[in-house]
Amino acid sequence: MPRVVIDAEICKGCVLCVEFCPRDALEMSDATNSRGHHPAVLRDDEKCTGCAVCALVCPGVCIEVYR
Amino acid sequence: MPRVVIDAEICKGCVLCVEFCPRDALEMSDATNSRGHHPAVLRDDEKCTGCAVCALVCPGVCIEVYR
Amino acid sequence: MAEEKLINRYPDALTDVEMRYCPGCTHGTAHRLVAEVIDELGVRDRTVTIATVGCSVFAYEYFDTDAVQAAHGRGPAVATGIKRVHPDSVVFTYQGDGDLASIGMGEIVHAAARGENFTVIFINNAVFGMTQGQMAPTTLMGQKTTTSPRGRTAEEAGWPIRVCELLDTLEGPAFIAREALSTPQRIRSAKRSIKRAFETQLAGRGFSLVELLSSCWTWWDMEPVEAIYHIENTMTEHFPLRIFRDCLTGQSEEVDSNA
Amino acid sequence: MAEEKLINRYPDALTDVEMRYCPGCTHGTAHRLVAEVIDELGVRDRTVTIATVGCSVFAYEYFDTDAVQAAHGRGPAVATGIKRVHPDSVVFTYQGDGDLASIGMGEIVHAAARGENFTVIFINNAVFGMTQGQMAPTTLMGQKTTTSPRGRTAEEAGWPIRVCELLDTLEGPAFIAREALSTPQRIRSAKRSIKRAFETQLAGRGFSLVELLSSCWTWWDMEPVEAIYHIENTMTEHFPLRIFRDCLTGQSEEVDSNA
Amino acid sequence: MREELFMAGIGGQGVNLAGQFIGRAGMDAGLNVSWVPIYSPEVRGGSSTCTIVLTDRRVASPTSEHPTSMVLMDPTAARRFAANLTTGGLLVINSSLIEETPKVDDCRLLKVPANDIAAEIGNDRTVNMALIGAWAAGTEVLTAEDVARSLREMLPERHHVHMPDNERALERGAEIARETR
Amino acid sequence: MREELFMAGIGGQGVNLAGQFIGRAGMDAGLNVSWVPIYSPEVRGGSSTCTIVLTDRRVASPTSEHPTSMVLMDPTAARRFAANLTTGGLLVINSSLIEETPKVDDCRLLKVPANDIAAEIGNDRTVNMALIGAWAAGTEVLTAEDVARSLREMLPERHHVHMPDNERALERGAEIARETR
Amino acid sequence: MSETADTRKSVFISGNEATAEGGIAGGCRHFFGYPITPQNEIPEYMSEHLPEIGGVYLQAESEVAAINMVYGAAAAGARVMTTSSSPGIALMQEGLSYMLGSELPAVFVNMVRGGPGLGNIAAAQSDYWLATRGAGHGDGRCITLTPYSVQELHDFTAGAFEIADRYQNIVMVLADAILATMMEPCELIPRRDLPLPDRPYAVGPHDRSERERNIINSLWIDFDVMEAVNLRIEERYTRAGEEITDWEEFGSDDPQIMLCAYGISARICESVVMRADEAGVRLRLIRPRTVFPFPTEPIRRWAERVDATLVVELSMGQFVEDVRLAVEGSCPVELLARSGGNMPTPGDVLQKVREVARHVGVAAK
Amino acid sequence: MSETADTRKSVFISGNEATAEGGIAGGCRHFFGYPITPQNEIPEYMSEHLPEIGGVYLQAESEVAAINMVYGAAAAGARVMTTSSSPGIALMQEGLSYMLGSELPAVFVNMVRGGPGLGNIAAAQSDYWLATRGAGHGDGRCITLTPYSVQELHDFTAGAFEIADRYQNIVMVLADAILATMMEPCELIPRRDLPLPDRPYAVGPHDRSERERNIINSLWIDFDVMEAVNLRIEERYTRAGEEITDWEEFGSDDPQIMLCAYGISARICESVVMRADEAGVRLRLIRPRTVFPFPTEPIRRWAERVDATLVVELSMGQFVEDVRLAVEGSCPVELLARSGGNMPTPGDVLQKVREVARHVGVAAK
Ligand SMILES: Cc1ncc(C[n+]2csc(CCOP(=O)(O)OP(=O)(O)O)c2C)c(N)n1
Ligand SMILES: Cc1ncc(C[n+]2csc(CCOP(=O)(O)OP(=O)(O)O)c2C)c(N)n1
Ligand code: SF4
Ligand code: SF4
Ligand code: SF4
Ligand code: SF4
Ligand code: SF4
Ligand code: SF4
Ligand SMILES: [Mg+2]
Ligand SMILES: [Mg+2]
Repeated sequence: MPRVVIDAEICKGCVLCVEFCPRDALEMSDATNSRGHHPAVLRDDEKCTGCAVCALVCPGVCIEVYR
Repeated sequence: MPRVVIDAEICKGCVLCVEFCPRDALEMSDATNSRGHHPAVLRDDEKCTGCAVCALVCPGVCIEVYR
Repeated sequence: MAEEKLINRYPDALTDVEMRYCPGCTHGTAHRLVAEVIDELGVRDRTVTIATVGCSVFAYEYFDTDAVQAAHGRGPAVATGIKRVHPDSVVFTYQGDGDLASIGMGEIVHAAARGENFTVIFINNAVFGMTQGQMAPTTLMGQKTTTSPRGRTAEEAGWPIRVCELLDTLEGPAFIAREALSTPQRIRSAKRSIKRAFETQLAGRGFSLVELLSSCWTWWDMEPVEAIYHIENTMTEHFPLRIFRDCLTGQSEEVDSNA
Repeated sequence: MAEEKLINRYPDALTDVEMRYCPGCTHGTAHRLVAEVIDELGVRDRTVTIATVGCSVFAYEYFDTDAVQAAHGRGPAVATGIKRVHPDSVVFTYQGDGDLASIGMGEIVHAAARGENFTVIFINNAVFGMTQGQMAPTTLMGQKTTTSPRGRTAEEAGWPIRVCELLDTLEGPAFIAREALSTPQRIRSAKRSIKRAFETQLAGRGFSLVELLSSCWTWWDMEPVEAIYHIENTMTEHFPLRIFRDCLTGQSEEVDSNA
Repeated sequence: MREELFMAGIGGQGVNLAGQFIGRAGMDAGLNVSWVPIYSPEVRGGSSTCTIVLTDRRVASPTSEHPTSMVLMDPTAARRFAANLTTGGLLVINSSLIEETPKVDDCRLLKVPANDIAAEIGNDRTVNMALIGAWAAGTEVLTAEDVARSLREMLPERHHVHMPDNERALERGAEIARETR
Repeated sequence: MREELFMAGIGGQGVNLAGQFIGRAGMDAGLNVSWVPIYSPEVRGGSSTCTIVLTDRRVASPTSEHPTSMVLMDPTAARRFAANLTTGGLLVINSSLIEETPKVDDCRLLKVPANDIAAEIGNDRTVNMALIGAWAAGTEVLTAEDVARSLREMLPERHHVHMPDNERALERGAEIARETR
Repeated sequence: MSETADTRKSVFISGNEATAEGGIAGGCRHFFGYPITPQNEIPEYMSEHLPEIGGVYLQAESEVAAINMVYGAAAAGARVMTTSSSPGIALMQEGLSYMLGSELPAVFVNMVRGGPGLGNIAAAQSDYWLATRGAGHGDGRCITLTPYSVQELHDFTAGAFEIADRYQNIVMVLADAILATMMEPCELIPRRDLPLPDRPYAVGPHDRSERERNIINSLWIDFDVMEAVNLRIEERYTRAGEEITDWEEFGSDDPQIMLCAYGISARICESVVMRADEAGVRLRLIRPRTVFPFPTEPIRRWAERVDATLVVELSMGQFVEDVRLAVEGSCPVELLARSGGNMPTPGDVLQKVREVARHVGVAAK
Repeated sequence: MSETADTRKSVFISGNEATAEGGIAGGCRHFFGYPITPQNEIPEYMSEHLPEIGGVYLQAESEVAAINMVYGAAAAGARVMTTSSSPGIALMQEGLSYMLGSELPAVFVNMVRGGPGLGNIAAAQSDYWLATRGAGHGDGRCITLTPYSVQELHDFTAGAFEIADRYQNIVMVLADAILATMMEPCELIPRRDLPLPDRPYAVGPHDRSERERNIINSLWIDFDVMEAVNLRIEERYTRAGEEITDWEEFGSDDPQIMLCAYGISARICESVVMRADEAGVRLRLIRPRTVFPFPTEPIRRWAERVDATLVVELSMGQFVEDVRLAVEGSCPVELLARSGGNMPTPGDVLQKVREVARHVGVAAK
């Protein structure tokens, strides 16, 4: 099953991946990483198609997409 | 009668006026001025129409045209 | 079911140094695209990055290539020096709008006119990011910046410069395109142009430049996502997206963002 | 028969200092045209001439106006400084192709982009005259100069820059024209454009520039008359004569040299 | 009298602003004062530190080798800077974020759960106020009221709605200092 | 031995080139030499001067306050410079153009009708040669042949057709010097 | 360079803002500049405030353009200034030389940062030569003021315009990244409409029918004319030396060691003098407030009475040369040099004082 | 800096051409420059000859571009040079600072002309500070060679490349308009294919698979790293002082007055020494052939033995400061300064010698 791995330590919580995920599969976590950012997380495994749009728009280069 | 007055001391002998006079009324003098240039002179009073083309093309600003 | 496969490898041409950009700043996106292109063309080991002065000043830490840090605006002159010594190196400058279009206008125009065989990645975010958000030569009319606190007016500061259009009047450039780092489609298109630009260089055809409309939400005083829509909806109006020149195809065309 | 009348008065706006140009150098013609325009517009007493660096460096001695001698290439910046202090002054820069298009590229583009309200007289003679005939950014392909002894090649030095076309991509300029100081007709046309440029400034409409294709027979290694035909027959091929923009008429048109 | 206060935290925690309030308050109290920031190259994020000198003589050097007091707002700051405190100095730490109390011999330690206080007050931006409230009461160079007054002077009118929150935070910090004494 | 030769004329008269020939000839004759031009700002026209030092010691200063010899090619040069000649020095003037002989006390004067000589030879460009021929014979620092040899070395092959004319002019100048002595 | 305190308003303000407001108080109504850290607040302040009072703020496309706009505005008779930091000032060198050659007044501020090259944005004093020996090619020099506090940044900048006018020369205010960004109380000189002094040389204004035309120029083909310009400028520098040389002294009246330092280093040295007892050495600090003209005399005078001189500067040894030129061998001169953003602490300086004392046989604790 | 004479060809050549050919002999294969009088023959010569031998001549759009092309080429490991005159060198100041900060070698030639501003195109020595104290912002300095003849222009330029390599620093050849345009006999160093020294730091060449990536940079956020760069550079200067300081002495072995001059002024002073009898004063000329590093020791040594020192320079007093720093009060130092293209004649200097003699009580005719 397609899935994405987001490096929560490096993610700066910019929300771009969440905004552009065509399946609305991502959301921002309430947790803070050590730099004080709320990282993005996969909200719904089921929805993700592994289209990698999230990785495409991520300026932090912190998303890996597996398919 | 139209005529042109060329300041022989300032004329640098570039020949432009001679070249562009539509009536072929000018020529270069054999004499040299104090800077060593051969100035232009009116060769043929009769021909000059006072059109001032010579003055128009003269880079030395040394031609006066009377009409 | 097939093996699970990582479909977006972290580019070889990027080091693992974490980029210092603001969250959501599209400088990061631009870096990734350039690195991917370098990987795809297999030229990392002969690439020289020219880092310039702006938020991307540390580009020499991020790109895993040889690199030179150039004085503000002088990247194209430095690139010229390098290329004239090593014509086989793959050289690109990475310049902001302050760097390229303000202080560096002379150098970019002349490198383009000479048809120097290197590639320029031009990040147009309509503002001086690094120095805290002053007006740039590409700042839009009415835009508020820290040095146009009442919004840019023609009377005080004139009109924004369109760099691609300006360079397109020269005979030297072989590839010129303007792309936007806004939507996923635009980003894909941007990568195609970046690749094209590097290919132009590899083919020895001369000067290539890709302008990337980029975000600086920090100084635009917006949220990161809002800034992306600002690029897409507002910036592109003044800065139309277009492949102005492509010596390899001989074409000039509107950017097709759905391809 | 009517009284005999002097029909071409020596311009008030020229001093009686003899110009130091080579015989037949069209710098002299350009000076006279500008001076005549200043006379006709009656603005001599509020005109400031910006002499730049090139054969015309002594322009401050020739024009009977206030004058500032500017560093090489920086005339437009100096003019900007003056105009921002005295908006009612009539300011013009007089710049060669080395001055304006080589070292001064940044300043001219930005002054134009800002739409600074002054006039530029741009003498394009395709060579650095004053410094003994080196290649200029406007030197034609194949042209021999003292620094392109085998003729200009694209490989070594790229292609000549067309300044008017380049500036015409900006929103700031209000008047842009290219004329030639070759035949009597062309010279008349040049004067019309110079006058238009000053009128544009007087109307407060912003940046105006007249490029004048000019001769430098000394470094072209020709006779003065031959050089005039070189302008007419060869230079105009690469540098088409045109009124690129005229904010007062809203027109862009081919130069009509017979009008 | 010469108080050298060093403050450190991460960008966005309001370290510099808090320092400026103290500087201004010092000035209004008739002291000679200076405030010196040290920025990190990152536009956003990164560490943020400043030094405030308050004295009745010349300020002279505006930087400090061994500050007489410190306000440290996050674990990194605590780790990096605490040891520089002068012997017998006052160390104010944000115990909400700094779990491991830095070991500094011979100092007066004030642990202020500043984030908790701010949360209690319901205003995230009062974290720094709780800390400097404690600092003020701890050093007695200025009072919490002095700082509040400078806040009122320096903040633009539109931020005055936050004054009650700020004052509460200052006061809570000051209380902790008094209790600890 | 130290000869300081000053030459002056108007642009285009070949002053500088003639000076260079002398410098080169001096070098070939085993002397220490220098040649220093002074340009005027005009590209064409304007005055043109140079100083040549020929010596068997160090050249040291390559300029000259009171030249030991002078070659002056036009009336302006004669008017402006002649008085600088050192006492007892050699003054060579182009008498074809300089009508009014400059009054210089205690000097050896050589009047060379250089333009006339050149006209005679039928080669306008030999004017300077006639003058330096006279200078050479007048000073005896070099011979006219030395100068002719340096000419041959320095001129591009394609100009060698003019060598006979040049040599005739040099010789005519030298003759005048010998006659005058 | 000072105003009576009672006409002033005291504020807690950064060095950059104090400088900008100082410019306005000094009559500056035209500002041309290009952003560079650590002085960005100055152009920002000017862009906010100058239009309010009928002035002009214009962001130049580069420092090269900025200096030439300043040149134009000065030629036109304006009170004009620009501000920058090290690399930007380096780019202005040709233009500065033109202004000096054309004998035009203007005020420049250099908030020095670490160098060479892009360096960093920390405090440094390594543009001392650039300020005092620089100004591009030729013999012209910048009159150079060295404030050491926010108050002095404000006062010196305001006062610089009058000095520039008096000597028809550039005045350079030389400070550093710490002074630029630090905040201190500052009594502001009230803004006023300063009438422009008569500038008969200026192009543009006045009625041409009542005067000869004006030419601003630095091209002098005639050697004697060019030399006369240089002599005239030199003569002004001599006069400035007599009239505006400025320094402050602090410490023992019977010192064993003289400290010399300017700007931010002088503040560190003040702390050292206040702690002189710790080293058991009597210290006196001579702190130039102008470094061109340089306070040669007081330094020389004290040099003849002390056992040694210690120079403290944030560069590898620039300012120390002027001190040596003043001391001329009257006593040993030693140097404590730090760079790259590093600064000696008062403790470091005290340590060095002990060392110097040892070298010259002065007893120290 | 010298070759055995027998391998050389003697020609009668101008200073500009000798400089250009010196560059080629020194291994220069890349030249970037922008025309400016009085050194136009250098780029012209290079445009003619470099392509013949596989080199690159490129006319930059400005001096600012030229220095940055030089920077790029040096970063890429080339032997590279540029030449200019005063205003052009002023424009290169930021770039010079970058090169010094990045520790890259290159050779610069400044054929100094009259200043400030556009000045004129006559000989001057008023860029002494620009060369020795300049190089823009920060502490970096140019190693500065001062030839005084066409032969030395040739030899020093050729030798400059090796010096630049040895100290990874810019070498500036400082001459003037007269040396540039005058002709003298010159023994040319034969052109050879000089192998480039290994440049492990260079970008572009070498196989990346066999090395770490190379970064050329002058940005150092960390204070200690930046300070370490400055200390490293300073250490090289100290080493250069020991290894390459160069000067020539001429005249009496028991002098009463020491003359100090460099370049064209030193030639005038040579004439003066040759005519010393006229003044009845024993003279010795110390002529630095490097001014950074400066021959402090010999000057100091003689200063302790003479009654006075006379400095002759074509500027208002720049070089004299280095002499004073060397002399450190051991004897009075006087200055004969001319400018704007004017030069003192040997007679003028002799007159001044008499004056100085009178000031210090030395009998003179
Ligand atoms: C000569 C010089 N002038 C000014 C600066 C200051 N400076 C650094 S970055 C910058 C502008 C950066 O803007 P831009 O190129 O648009 O890059 P961005 O940060 O927006 O990506 C300026 C003016 C400098 N470093 N050097
Ligand atoms: C900073 C600087 N660089 C170079 C020069 C030398 N220089 C004087 S004029 C000139 C070029 C002139 O060419 P152009 O502008 O085309 O004028 P023209 O003489 O052809 O009319 C140059 C390079 C200078 N004076 N200043
Ligand atoms: S891979 Fe596609 S669907 Fe999955 S999270 Fe990313 S953007 Fe959404
Ligand atoms: S786009 Fe990247 S950096 Fe931004 S929130 Fe998503 S994962 Fe984080
Ligand atoms: S006025 Fe006309 S016709 Fe007469 S000479 Fe001049 S050009 Fe010829
Ligand atoms: S055009 Fe003028 S300068 Fe030329 S020859 Fe005729 S009159 Fe003389
Ligand atoms: S300031 Fe702007 S350009 Fe710079 S990193 Fe932040 S968002 Fe990006
Ligand atoms: S050199 Fe050329 S441009 Fe200059 S005056 Fe002579 S002809 Fe005219
Ligand atoms: Mg930008
Ligand atoms: Mg030209």
